[in-house]
Amino acid sequence: MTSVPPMPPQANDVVVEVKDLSTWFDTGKQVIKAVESLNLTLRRGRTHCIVGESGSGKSITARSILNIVPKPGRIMKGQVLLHGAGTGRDVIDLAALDPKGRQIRSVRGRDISMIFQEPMSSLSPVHTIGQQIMETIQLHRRIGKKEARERAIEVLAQVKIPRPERSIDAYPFEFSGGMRQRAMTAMALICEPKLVIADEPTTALDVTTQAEILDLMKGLQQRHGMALMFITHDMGVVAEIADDVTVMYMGEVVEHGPVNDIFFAPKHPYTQRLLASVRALERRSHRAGPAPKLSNDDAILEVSNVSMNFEARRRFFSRTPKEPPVKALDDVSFTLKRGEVLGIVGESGSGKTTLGRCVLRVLDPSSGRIVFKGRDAEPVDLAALPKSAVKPYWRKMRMIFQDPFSSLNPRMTVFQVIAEPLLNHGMTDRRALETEVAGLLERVGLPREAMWRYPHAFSGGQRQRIGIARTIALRPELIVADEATSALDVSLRAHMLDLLLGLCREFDMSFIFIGHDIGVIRYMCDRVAVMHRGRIVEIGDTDTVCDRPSHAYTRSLISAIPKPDPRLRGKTQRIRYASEVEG
Amino acid sequence: MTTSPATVPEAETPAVAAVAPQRDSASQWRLMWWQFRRHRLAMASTYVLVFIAIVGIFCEFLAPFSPNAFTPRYTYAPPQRLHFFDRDEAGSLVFRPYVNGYKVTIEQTALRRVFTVDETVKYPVGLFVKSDPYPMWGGLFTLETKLFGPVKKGDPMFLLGADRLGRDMLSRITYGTRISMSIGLVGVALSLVLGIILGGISGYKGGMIDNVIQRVIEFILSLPTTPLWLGLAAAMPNNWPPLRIYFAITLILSLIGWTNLARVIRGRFLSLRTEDFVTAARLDGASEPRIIFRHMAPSFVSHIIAEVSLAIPAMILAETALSFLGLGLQPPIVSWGVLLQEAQNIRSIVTAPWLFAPGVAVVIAVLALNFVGDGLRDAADPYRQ
Amino acid sequence: MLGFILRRLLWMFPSFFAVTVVAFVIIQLPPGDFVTSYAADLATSGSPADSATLDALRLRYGLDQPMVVQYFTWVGNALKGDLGMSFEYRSPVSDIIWDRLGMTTLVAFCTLAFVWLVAFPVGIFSAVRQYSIGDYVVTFLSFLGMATPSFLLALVVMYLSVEFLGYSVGGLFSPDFVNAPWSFARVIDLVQHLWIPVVVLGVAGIAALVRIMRANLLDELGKPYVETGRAKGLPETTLILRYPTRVALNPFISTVGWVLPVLVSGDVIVSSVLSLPTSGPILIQALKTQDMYLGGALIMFQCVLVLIGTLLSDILLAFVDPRIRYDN
Amino acid sequence: VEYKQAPMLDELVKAGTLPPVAERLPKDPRVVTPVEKVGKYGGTWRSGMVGGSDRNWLFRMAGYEPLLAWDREWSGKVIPNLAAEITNSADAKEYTIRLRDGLKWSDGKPFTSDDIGFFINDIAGNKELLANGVDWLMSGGEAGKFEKIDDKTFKITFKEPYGVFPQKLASVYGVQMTMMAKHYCSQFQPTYNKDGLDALIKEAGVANWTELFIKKCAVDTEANERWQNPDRPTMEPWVIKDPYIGGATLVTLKRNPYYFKVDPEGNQLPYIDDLSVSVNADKQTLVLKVVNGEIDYQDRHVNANANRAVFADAAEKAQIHLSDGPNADMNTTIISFNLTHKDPVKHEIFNNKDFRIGLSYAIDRQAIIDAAFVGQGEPWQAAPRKESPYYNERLAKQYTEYDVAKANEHLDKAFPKKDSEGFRLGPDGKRITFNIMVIPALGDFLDSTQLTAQYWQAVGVDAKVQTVDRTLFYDRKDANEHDAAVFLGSGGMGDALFEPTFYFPFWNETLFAVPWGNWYASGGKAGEEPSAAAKKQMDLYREILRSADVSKQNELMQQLLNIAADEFYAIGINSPGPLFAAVKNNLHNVYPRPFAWTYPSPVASNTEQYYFDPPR
Ligand SMILES: Nc1ncnc2c1ncn2[C@@H]1O[C@H](COP(=O)(O)OP(=O)(O)OP(=O)(O)O)[C@@H](O)[C@H]1O
Ligand SMILES: Nc1ncnc2c1ncn2[C@@H]1O[C@H](COP(=O)(O)OP(=O)(O)OP(=O)(O)O)[C@@H](O)[C@H]1O
Ligand SMILES: [Mg+2]
Ligand SMILES: [Mg+2]
Repeated sequence: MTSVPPMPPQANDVVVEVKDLSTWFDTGKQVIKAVESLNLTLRRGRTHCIVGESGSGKSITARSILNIVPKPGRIMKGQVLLHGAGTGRDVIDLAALDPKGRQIRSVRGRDISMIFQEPMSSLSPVHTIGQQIMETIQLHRRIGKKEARERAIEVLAQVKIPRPERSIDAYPFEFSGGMRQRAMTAMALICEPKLVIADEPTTALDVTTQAEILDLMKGLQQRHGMALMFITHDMGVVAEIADDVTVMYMGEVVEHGPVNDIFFAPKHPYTQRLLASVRALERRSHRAGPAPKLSNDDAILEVSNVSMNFEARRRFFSRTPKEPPVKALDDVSFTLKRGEVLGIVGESGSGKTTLGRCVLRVLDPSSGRIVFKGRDAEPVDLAALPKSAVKPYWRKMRMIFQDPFSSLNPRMTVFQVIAEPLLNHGMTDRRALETEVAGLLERVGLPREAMWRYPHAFSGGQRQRIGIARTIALRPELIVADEATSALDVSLRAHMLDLLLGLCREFDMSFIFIGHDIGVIRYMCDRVAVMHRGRIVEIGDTDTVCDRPSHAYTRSLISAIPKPDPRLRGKTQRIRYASEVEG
Repeated sequence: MTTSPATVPEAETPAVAAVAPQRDSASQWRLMWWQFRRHRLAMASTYVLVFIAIVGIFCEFLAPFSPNAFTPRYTYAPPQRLHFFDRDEAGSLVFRPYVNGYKVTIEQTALRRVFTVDETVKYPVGLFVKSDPYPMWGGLFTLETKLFGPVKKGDPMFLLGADRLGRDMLSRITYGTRISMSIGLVGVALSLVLGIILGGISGYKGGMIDNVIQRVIEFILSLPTTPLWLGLAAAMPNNWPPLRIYFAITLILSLIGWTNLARVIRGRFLSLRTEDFVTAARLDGASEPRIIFRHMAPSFVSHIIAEVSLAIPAMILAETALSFLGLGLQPPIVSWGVLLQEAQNIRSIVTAPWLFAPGVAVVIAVLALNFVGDGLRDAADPYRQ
Repeated sequence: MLGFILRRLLWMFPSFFAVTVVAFVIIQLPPGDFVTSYAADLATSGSPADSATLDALRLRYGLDQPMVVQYFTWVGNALKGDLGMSFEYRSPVSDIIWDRLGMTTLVAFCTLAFVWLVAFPVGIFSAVRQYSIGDYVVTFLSFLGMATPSFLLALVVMYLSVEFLGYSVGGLFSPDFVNAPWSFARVIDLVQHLWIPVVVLGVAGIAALVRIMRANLLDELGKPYVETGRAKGLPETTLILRYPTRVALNPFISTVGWVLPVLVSGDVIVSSVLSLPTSGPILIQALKTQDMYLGGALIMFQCVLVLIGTLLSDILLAFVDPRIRYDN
Repeated sequence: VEYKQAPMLDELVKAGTLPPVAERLPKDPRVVTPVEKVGKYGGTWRSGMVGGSDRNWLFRMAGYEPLLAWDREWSGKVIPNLAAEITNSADAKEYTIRLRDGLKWSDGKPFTSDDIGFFINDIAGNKELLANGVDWLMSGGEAGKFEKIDDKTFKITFKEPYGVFPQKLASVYGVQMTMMAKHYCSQFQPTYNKDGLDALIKEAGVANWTELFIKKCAVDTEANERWQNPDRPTMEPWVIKDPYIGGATLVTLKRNPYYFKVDPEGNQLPYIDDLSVSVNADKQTLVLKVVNGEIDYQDRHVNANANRAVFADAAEKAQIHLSDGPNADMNTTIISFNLTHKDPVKHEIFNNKDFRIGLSYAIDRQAIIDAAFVGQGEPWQAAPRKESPYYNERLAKQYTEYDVAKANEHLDKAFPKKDSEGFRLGPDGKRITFNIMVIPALGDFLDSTQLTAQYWQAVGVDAKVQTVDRTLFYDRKDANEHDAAVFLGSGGMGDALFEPTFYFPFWNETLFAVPWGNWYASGGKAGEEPSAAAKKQMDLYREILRSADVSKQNELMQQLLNIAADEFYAIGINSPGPLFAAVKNNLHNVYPRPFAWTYPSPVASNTEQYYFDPPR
């Protein structure tokens, strides 16, 4: 682990300068000022972190820099100056260029590249990962196909995709959320651009992988003097890597400065609140209180010896022998008691989502038992039920999806999305539905009016909250929350967690809480299970697992957690888990 | 930090509200309507469609003559110009619509009537003119007034020309509207419903059901249409009245028509059913039809709309093709297809192009349907809201 | 995948059987039989035949036998490669159809190529430039093309080519080359004549394809992955061709298999009007005169084309859309 | 006389592959007087067919070489053709025929009495090949007996008198007798070729010898096979080169070097070298071909009145003119009520003569003529034309004026009661309603029928037009299931004698009483017994066929037609106007022939003397 001394700012170091940028969405009935009079300077070899509440315009800022604002958005005024572009080291104003013109195209991907926030939808579903990565480099470098492929495999390895030679020919839908995100990262880094804009690039990653990715970026920064604009909600990450920090709120910059100033002398109330939440998340939630006495016989869910394989996709007419199936789950067993919050952490691609989906029988496990005992009901083995018989249980068990965007029907308004489960379970009166939906939206911190908009018109965090609202609408007995708060800024995250916990206690709900943010797990969970390569390697009380981990993998995981304190940067010792790199 | 789980930090609410300002809680339909109204061509087309519908519904009243009334003197008469203003006795212009008469001579070797406009003869044209009594809506009641026509019963008026028997094209097209539009709409609606249901089930369920439905589709598709039409139409009981034959033909057309759609929809369903939002809908407890229709189908409405706006002319034309084969609709029933079929000979192409006016009607109807389709599509498209 | 193809191939047998039954039934559907139509033909040309002669004809053609017997004789012989005799032409069906089927395939392929070459670019243009003047023009023209019955168009095009180009009318060859052996000059002559049927047959197809392409593409254009491509710095054209177009093509691919048979059957009426030496005109003729072995063979051939076409498109679909799996 | 030949043959003669022209021609060739003048050799006659069984156009171009032929004017006289002379016994039972001397088939082999004998004995008399024999060769139910006198003379003897036999020989049917070259066709008959036949059957891929025979030699004059075998020797001016088989799109014929006719200057006919006939799938294509100047002579398929305007406009560019000839048809539209209807009520209604008369008066024929026939023709019932020797004014003109008052008077006499909508009620108290069955694909009579139905509606008779495919039409009328049916009236000139379809129940084409027609045709074995009046007519007709005396034939025919006038079987609309042919301006010697089938036009007006000047 190397610690990088921040480069001192120099005048000629400026890569991109954003001046007085305003991006508005004119929907015909109203004007949404997503970004307003924003100023930003990104320098060579420095990392600029952008934090801010969900929906404050971070992603739109990022897009504005590349001049790819989605319709009906428009850059209303301001400049995005790229320094040292081309041979003449000229300054060009990207905002003034024709968004489809040649000039800006040569900048995109080569000088400035971007990692999008939602990795699933940002990859073409019908092209292999390899094709999409290779394209970028072939586009900007004179390079042969074979060489490009080698390069792509190399980058995939760098972003810690296991077996890159094989994964390069996989399709996005065969990747786990974290793997997709890393593929996006690979795509952005392959050309070694001057500036990388990373929009929450580690939300779907476990801390160890996240650490690797951050290391990778730092390495590149050192070698090529790459500038990094890093949008994140994770103050730990900020503390870990940021040189400068900008805090956004409601489309405007409310505060910016070197990282230490922001952490230790926050001026704006939002920043102060943010840091307070970070500190709150260091501890166990006050609302969790002493864990209620849970007796073993009141288990709501008993999972025993569940395995799940994905058949390897066979190539067309390929003569190579059939590849072994991917063992996504390997003999997993655990018990969830009523009212308990079980955290599941683990490496990206270790089978967490798969486990969650198997529990709900969205996926069919290959073997094992999943016994669910509803309130006032006989226990049933979900794994043995025919597919059609599972449906009634979905009222009691619900799921928050990992990728909020793809789980929201793009053609339904938020109202329709949230009302859907209510409607299907007997609530038909429109007025009542409206009140109910409005109530739910308020609980997750969205205005009542949001219900008339379509999902695509929200920011990533807003969408995630819509997903949460839908899930809690029915007051289920069990919720599988798959990275439920990863896209939320810390202050909001704390609230969301409190909301979930409150519900947990109020209605005696149980949670399976999938995450990789140990802080969140610690805050939220009664017990934690650690997954690695489809197995549960360790399970126990949160405190025990976090403070005295027994399995080597768990230890490496805990050690990789970034501390939200810039002073500690580089001081903690990361432990590497040996089998992790075997690839 | 607040303690209630149901509330959110104070600062939060205004923030979001500011980014997403007030929007009145109009229903989604209203929103779509607003959106739709912005699409000017779609709005114009809606009026055109409404007009066509009115023509179809009130064709007896709107057509100046009976579609089968013939005037030997005016075979292949070209369209007359409608003059709105006339000079009265004092020589000043007054609003008094009229058409000029024709001088008719017969050309010997060519055996045709040659029409020259006779400026001196004026046949006044008026609104709500008297006519021979005619049955309205299949004899529900009898009327003796036409919306417009020559003021004096029996005067010639061929605004769109006359056909080979001296029948008024305008009246024939007007009557044809009813049959053609209904055959198109009914047929398309039928095949659409079949296509979505069966294609949806096939793609959504997969497995055995899919296999069976696919084989059935394959089978129906492999029946060559022309021979099948010939066979079925010829096998229709011979004593059926034309109207019953017409319904049977609609049915036949749509029973064949659904398969294409079903195949395409199945393809979309196959790729859609793994999407998270479909899984989410299932977890929400939505019933299968609801998932198919409410959640998945809208994702390819544009495809469906495109298909439908293509299917309607196809239906109208299929009926024409039937007429070409000597099957289809029979006189005295008049449809656009029948009219076009009658016009499809060299004689009409060379000497009587106005006989293709029904084709213009088809194009207008189809264009209007399409633009309305576009408008609907856009209105339903969340990315444009 | 091979297993899937094998399974699909097996499925084709029952389908084929059903198809032969239907082909047979279709020909039998209209009242009367070949002899009736022959009698009608004689009568209308002025020399009616008496009923004894007609009965003798029925006997000769085996039309007096029960339907089922006729069917099995037919299928049995067909499997042996004997497609039977054409009553009308009084010669073996196989002598009549092969040449024609060859020409049919040629015309169909050229039409297909033409349709795709025109429709895809135009469709893409129309989607990318949605609501531009160009889009409206394309839309209008497509619908004009679609709303014109193809046989009418055939007539008009033929008339215009006569009137303004002085072409010889109908067919695929000028009279000098019709019965000539193949030579370079004959190929040139063929090409000169081929464009009329190709254009006429293609117009409606193009129109439809343009509309569908436009609609499908519009759905894809807003997707985030398009933006990713843009962020990579892909030129707009490459971007659109490589990504959304690729996805928008899926529905086509799922139907590509039957474009051919549809063209073949669509050509029936047009080729009659244009007097092409394809299978269309003789199929109509055979159906009208109830020349059942000839008609049956043609229908059967067409059905088989569809069966093969569907198989092809299923395989293609699995090939181009990785999300569709056939293994489970 | 010194005979001359086409230049294209000179070389062959020089090379020795062809004997000199004098040896190829008979000693007494038939001398054909040209219509205009002696022509020039060369050129290709281009025309067109529609569909795969349009063989009768080939017949009409080049397929008429009977023993005796009609004269060009179709005055009813027959003139020697292949035969040089015919004599008959007084009782018209025995005919002696002498052939021209030295006739040769197109392959150079002689044409003799044996060929005629072969046809009469081995083909017409072969029950395996023709179970019912050949109708026109029979009298008194038995075929005539053939007796060879020498190579060029033979005798045919009938059981009963057969006065119209020479006319039959000259009609299209007579061609059958001169189609069979014994030296060629006998190899396909078991009688002559027992051993080699199986091999031939196998080679041809047919099932048995009859099929083989038909395939090779085409027993029927109207069979496709006649134009499918280039090897078959013929006596016709052109012989088939590219045959008219299934896939063909162009049929060609080339000159027959042994053709037996010359012009007055001794030039061997035909003048024109080749025929080139395209096979089209649609009539309109052919129309366009004419417009495009790709057709030298064509009447069939293109001579609808509607096309006149098109051709008139294209005349200059295409270098064509229209040549009008009288139409032998007597009516465009004959509506026959089924007088033998199975339903007793309809039977009663249709048999009510007042009903039929009333309906006839109700039609404004002139208006229909103006609208549907561009003013061509004259109001006419089902009756022979004015030009016909059998013209009968009463039958032709009765009840043809448009008089609604008279119509109602007659209808009131028949069925006075009406319902609330003004429609007349039948004897059962129900509205009189019936379908008029019509084949839309044929002729112009769909329009005229439709207009007629409109007039009938106007006098309170609920008539509906029902268009049906022609097979269905035949199916139904053969099953006697129609109410009323429409057809055109052929046989309006001299041929009225052979085709009295609408004058009395002659056969199953007599749409007003199919079962009666069957009764007559089968000699009382099938069908239904007709009315007394019809029986009387049948007797008269039998009498006509026996008589060899033309004036007697005429007189008997008048009696028959008078009965038809009394009975008023069917309602006609109008006699058709002239028909035209589109003719290239450089094609000469075209005679404005009558259009008929019995007199196959234009070939019966000697197409072999058509010539091009200047040649194309
Ligand atoms: N297409 C659109 N139409 C209308 N409003 C939009 C659209 N896209 C984004 N917005 C609005 O713009 C604002 C800024 O969105 P942005 O995506 O930049 O937020 P963000 O800061 O990235 O939030 P998060 O951290 O949740 O991702 C949000 O309020 C969102 O509702
Ligand atoms: N549809 C699929 N086909 C094939 N393999 C799959 C499929 N879905 C998931 N996998 C594989 O299964 C393994 C587990 O995936 P899963 O989505 O459960 O991971 P995860 O623990 O949720 O990871 P992350 O934290 O990155 O979301 C991964 O290796 C992935 O590649
Ligand atoms: Mg964002
Ligand atoms: Mg996951």
